[in-house]
Amino acid sequence: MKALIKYNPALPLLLILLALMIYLSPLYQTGPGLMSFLQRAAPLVILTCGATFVLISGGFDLSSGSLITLVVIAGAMITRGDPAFAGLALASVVGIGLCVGMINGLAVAFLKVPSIITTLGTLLAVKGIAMAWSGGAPSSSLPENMRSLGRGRIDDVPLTGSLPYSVIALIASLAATYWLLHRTNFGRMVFMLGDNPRAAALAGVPTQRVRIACFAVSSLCAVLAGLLLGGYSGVSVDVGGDYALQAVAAAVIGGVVLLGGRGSIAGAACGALTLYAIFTVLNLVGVSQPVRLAVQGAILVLAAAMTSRRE
Amino acid sequence: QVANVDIDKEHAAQVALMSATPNGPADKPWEQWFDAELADTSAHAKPGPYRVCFSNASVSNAWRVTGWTTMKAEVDLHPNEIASFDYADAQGNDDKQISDIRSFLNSGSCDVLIVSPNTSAALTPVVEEACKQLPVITFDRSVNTSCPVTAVRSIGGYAWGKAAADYVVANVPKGGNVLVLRTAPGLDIFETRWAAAEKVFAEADVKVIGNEFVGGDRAKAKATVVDYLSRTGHIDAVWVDLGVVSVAVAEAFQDMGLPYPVITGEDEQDYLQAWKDDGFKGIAPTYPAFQWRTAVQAALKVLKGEPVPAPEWILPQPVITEAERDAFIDPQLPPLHFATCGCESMPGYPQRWGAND
Amino acid sequence: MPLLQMVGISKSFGQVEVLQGIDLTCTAGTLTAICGENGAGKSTLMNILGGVFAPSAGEIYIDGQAISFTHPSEAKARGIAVIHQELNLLPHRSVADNIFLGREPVRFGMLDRRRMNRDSAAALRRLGSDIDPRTPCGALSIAEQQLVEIARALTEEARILVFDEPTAALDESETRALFGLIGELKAAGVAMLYISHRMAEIRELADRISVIKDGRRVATMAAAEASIDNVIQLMVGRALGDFFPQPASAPGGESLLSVRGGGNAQLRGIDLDVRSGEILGIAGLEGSGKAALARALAGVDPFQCGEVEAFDRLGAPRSPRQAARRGIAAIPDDRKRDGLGLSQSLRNNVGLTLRAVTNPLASATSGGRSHRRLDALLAETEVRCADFGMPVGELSGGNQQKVMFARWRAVAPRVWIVSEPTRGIDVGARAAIYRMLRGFAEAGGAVLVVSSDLMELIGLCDRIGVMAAGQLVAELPRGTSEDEIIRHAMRHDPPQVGRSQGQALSARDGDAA
Amino acid sequence: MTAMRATWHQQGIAISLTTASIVFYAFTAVVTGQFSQVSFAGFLGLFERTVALSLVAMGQAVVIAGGAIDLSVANIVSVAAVLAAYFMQNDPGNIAEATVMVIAICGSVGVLNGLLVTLLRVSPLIATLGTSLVLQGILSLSYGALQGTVPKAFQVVAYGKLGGVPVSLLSLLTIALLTAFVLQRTRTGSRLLAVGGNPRAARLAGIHGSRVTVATFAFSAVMSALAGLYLASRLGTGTPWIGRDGSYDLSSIAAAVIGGTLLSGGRISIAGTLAGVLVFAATDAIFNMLQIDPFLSQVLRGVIVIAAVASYTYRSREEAA
Ligand SMILES: Nc1ncnc2c1ncn2[C@@H]1O[C@H](COP(=O)(O)OP(=O)(O)OP(=O)(O)O)[C@@H](O)[C@H]1O
Ligand SMILES: Nc1ncnc2c1ncn2[C@@H]1O[C@H](COP(=O)(O)OP(=O)(O)OP(=O)(O)O)[C@@H](O)[C@H]1O
Ligand SMILES: O[C@@H]1[C@H](O)[C@H](O)CO[C@H]1O
Ligand SMILES: [Mg+2]
Ligand SMILES: [Mg+2]
Repeated sequence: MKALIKYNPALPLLLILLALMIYLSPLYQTGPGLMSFLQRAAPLVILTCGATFVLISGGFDLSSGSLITLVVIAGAMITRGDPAFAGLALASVVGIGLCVGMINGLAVAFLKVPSIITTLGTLLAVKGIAMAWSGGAPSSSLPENMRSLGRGRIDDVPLTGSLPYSVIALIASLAATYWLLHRTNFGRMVFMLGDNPRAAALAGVPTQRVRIACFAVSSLCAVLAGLLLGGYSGVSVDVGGDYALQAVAAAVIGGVVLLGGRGSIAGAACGALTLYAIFTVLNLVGVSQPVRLAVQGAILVLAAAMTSRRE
Repeated sequence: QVANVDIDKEHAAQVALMSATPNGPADKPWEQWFDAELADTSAHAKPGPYRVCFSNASVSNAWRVTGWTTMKAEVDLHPNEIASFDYADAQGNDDKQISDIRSFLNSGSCDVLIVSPNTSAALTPVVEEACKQLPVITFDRSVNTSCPVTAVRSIGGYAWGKAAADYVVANVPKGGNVLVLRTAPGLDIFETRWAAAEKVFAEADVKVIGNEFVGGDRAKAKATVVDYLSRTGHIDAVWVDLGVVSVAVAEAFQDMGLPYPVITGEDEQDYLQAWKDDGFKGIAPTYPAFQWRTAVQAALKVLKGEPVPAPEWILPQPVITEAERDAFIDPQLPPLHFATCGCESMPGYPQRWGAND
Repeated sequence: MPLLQMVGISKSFGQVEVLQGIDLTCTAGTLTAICGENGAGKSTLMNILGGVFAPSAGEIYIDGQAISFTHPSEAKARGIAVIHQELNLLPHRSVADNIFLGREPVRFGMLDRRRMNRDSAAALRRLGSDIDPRTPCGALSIAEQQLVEIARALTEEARILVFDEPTAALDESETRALFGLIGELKAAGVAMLYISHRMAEIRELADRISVIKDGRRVATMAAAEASIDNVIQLMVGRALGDFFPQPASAPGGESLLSVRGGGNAQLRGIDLDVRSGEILGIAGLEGSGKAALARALAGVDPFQCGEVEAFDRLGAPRSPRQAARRGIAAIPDDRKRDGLGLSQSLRNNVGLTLRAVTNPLASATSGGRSHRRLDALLAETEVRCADFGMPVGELSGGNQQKVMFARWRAVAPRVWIVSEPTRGIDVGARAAIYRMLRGFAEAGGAVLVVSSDLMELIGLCDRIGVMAAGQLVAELPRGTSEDEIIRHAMRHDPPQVGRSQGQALSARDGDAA
Repeated sequence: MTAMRATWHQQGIAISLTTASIVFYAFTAVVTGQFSQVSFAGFLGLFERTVALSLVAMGQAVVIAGGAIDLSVANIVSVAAVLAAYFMQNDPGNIAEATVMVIAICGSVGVLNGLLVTLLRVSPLIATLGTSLVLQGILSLSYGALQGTVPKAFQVVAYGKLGGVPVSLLSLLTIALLTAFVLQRTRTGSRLLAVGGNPRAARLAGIHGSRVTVATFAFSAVMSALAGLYLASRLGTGTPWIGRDGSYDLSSIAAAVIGGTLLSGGRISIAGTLAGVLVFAATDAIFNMLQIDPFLSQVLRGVIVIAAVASYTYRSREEAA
């Protein structure tokens, strides 16, 4: 148990919550039920994995929630509901995500604006662009083919019964971010950058490029999260909201250290699943909204305290 | 403000109005009103053209977008009467709206002030201040003072909530499970809707299995429905206080391969369309966006010294049932367009409201 | 009765026992030197005395009275002042603010700034320094910051004063001023504890010497009876052979790095060749520009004018990254601040430069091969530790420095720019580092060593360049005496104009940060 | 001359931000022909836009200078406003007691924040996010449970004038001067900056860092409480979302940092913080005058936040993260 906590502080908590979910609801005793849990948690988990790059490099990305909103709106505005334009829309939102990530990264790396401030600025700007583009309410919906990523699934899968596309996207992005952070030279540079940027620069690390890349990864994950969320529930201007802070909280629960240098994708993913499981269990138990918020706050603080105790 | 009025009396009054016949032209519901005094406004009369100022709470949801577009179109209908139309958007912030209004007052460039208050109580002091300088019209939400020349609104939240709740009660089996999805606590417009529905549900033999705030977020709404399905296994009806989330509710059932329950909504195109296509049982009480037109018309009447219904200009509030539904559907219009905009005959319709050409 | 007695002090961090039953006494008016290898536990012991850590076991007595501290403020209240090994200053606050931090004089509830400035200036003058007490500390050089730390301890008027490697960053004249002061304090009856890796200092200052090895006290003796060789033997556990390696057999070969008329904001007219097979030393007083020269060659603050040629390729490296790609290694003088990611593993630190110059998307592990290669490098560089996966911050200073060398060895550089290679490093590790530097040269590399430690330059280098006022003012052959070097270094007046400009610049940097 | 340079060195950011805001504001008013906006009353209106955020931002600046960050300020503002109205219940006799209660309750929330950070060693961002969620829970109860209005007499705080100048502005200035004085001229101030600038150095200098940290959170909470009281007075009541809708959390951080307070701690400028808030108020007013689409104005505001900070960070040699 101790070793487990050391390896991943969120894991025990997650297991307890999953057990509670399974105990409380007949749905989660089935394969498809659990798959639907993963489907709904996927956007937060993916976003958290992306945010982890920025967090480990020592920064914050508060703009990802707004970017989710912009992605959903852009998807609707570009396609105007026509499936034929889905490819164009997909390419565009990836482009938009890269742009936002680059702007965040450039402002932090070259203008030396602290990332909290930079991404607060882009949070406002990106949300503003989404709203201005749609005029406050998007004039069309997302075409079915774009929605299928967040909504569709493969049926008759052995073991789990069904396999939502979201879950496939989740696994793919976990694998990709894990590889990038823990298996490549780039990943090692990210850790060093968060630990001691000066030392990294003097050792030949292209710190500015690495930093920009971290923001780009975070933004691309936000784009994917946006596609999944938009696909799951359709276009709306309220989607996205407080996702950025939730991702930070999830990462911290998963043992990522704010201000950089330490953390892991496995931890971040567990942290995000834990956070989402907390939401789900509180729903299942049926506590009222005020109590639920309070419990969320308390668990967040306790989980973070547990993590810091570890050191 | 729900707490400051006699709820039962207000409730009864609204219910009575729903079956009453309004005054004014039946084909222009935005010009109609229910039995109120027509107030003399000659004291405010002055020669045109007029400088109209509008302090808006926000354009934070689709209903307000439809309304705001309609309002601008209405302004364009009066090129000779309106010299200028100054606009300030408080972005949902009471404190900013107070500053915005004071800045209008200070500018001296307004002949009349239209206010769509963000929070009733909070805007009361500054509206009182404004009333001392110029005629004020409020619409949508109101303020807790009678100083504005008139407060434009439709019949009200109680009637809205009751209409949908009555339909739910009539269409679910005895002891059926009802899930309630709400937007946010503390906004009178939503609180009244729920207050009425709560009463209806309490008196009928249905079980409210949950009462959740989803903040107008479809993803949250959909996930909440799935959570409730997994908890209770069966839902007979979902009552919402805001129509934007209704389609997400329907999708939740669709995705889980379950039969649709009764799903209430509003007069948004996508809800009406889904209701038609998916064939669930539904109802769309409306909170007509055409009141944004009425506010401008009221302002002009006041400045011209023409009588207006006062202290409240109560507009009709149709409830769309399955029988009337298809007449409100126009696939050209954007999914989040509100059908009761009263804008069909305005110039630029439907492109100006975002229709695909 | 001794003023201070520490009895049976033990301390462990988690599982690691750092101190085991240490006894130490100190009498008023005497100086006790504490010797030991890097990581022996010297600073930990002093931190316990200063109230920074609570001991796991043991007692402290002052005037025979048992005391225990839970916070440094309590130690201060008992008249204990510690000059810590690491600088602990607030970069944005003035020298005076730093000196009086936590015990500011007040008048009518307001800070008495005038008195703070006056007293700070006075304390600094006693150390032979004329730093303006209103300067923000971030604008000072490391040596000046060290003087501020010492001045702070002095103004505390403590009865027990601890010096933890106070001279590591100081130059000759500053060190002399400090030693003069220590004499005065002795006369005034202050009890002092003094930690240094410089044996000459110990011999000069100490009344008694305590040697700590692996967290245990192995000996305490009167300084008069101790021989340095004996102390070293006790510290290291074996006799050291020749401290400095043999010089180059043949004088330098082809020039691997050559500068003609190099200059920038801090340097003027630098003409320099670093040749294959030789170790070139650079000496100079504080502010002479010797560190600036190292930064320029390493591409950190590159030359703005002049011609630089490295490996027959024209042009100076414009950034550390370019330098790294061109085979120029740079070991910074402050390894904690500029060199290491302290919470990263040894392997991560060692692999850093190699990774930085190869494809970022390439595998960092290549199926374990990369690990084996890094481990081999660490072993070759004689890094001693429990596990190459542990955080580098848990290593002793000497081992951390070896990690820096291992990092650069991974990219097989031809030119080494090494700043203060043995600052704060014990005698054993020091000898190993000297051997390593000589080894680089013998393998055909060109090594440039910038150091404030003249003995080190004289013992190690084949040639010594002397900097003053941003210029290279002399080039002296092997065998030059200390006096000769100092004579050249002092020949030019300190660069007053350049200095104040430099300060203004860095003050602005500090602001913007 | 040197005095001028020293002032510029210390307050350069504050001076340039204030000048820029006022010049742009006046320029826009004149160009758009809205001359009344550059009258005495017009400027007072502009400055009144800053009161609530200035209070919160000063508290935030102190927390930031102390090396932490406070995300709970917005909900504390709401709690204060709601409680003020609830305790006063439209009775002038309750004003004093209610004010004290509100400040005490919010102050204890601040102390709680501080204890979570120091005792449980939770990162400030997470700790205050946590308390913020708890407060939000309480606030969503408050709509039904904690209703009330403030008496007319209390509205003097927001609407009263003294010699033609709003009482609120005078109080704000007094509080700002006091805060700046304490920060610059007392031991308290120097301890705060020490803990924020280098906690280890502060501890070694004998300073009890935890006490300082707890105090900064308490101060920030009290400033948010004052903002809540002011808003209750201005709105005549307390609404549960007034703090969140005003986005006081992120705005206060932005204002403090724009004004030259160091995000990593150790340096603060109260004048700069007020100037940072003025930038926001002026942009609001300017966008209104120019009738810029509110969504577009949000985009511009985002750009201004980044540009304002970049205008002095871009020369820095230190890496930002
Ligand atoms: N806070 C800490 N946590 C864990 N280990 C520590 C801590 N501080 C010191 N150590 C370990 O304790 C041992 C003794 O360290 P200390 O700093 O006392 O050595 P030292 O004798 O002063 O060495 P040096 O000559 O390099 O200054 C080292 O192995 C060090 O890694
Ligand atoms: N980043 C900088 N920007 C501007 N001027 C600087 C900077 N760093 C140092 N200086 C100034 O340049 C001159 C040379 O500084 P440098 O650090 O090279 O001195 P040094 O004697 O070589 O140092 P050391 O004590 O490390 O041996 C000094 O006057 C110093 O104040
Ligand atoms: O006041 C309006 C209406 O109630 C609408 O139904 C939804 O949005 C609110 O802002
Ligand atoms: Mg030491
Ligand atoms: Mg130097």
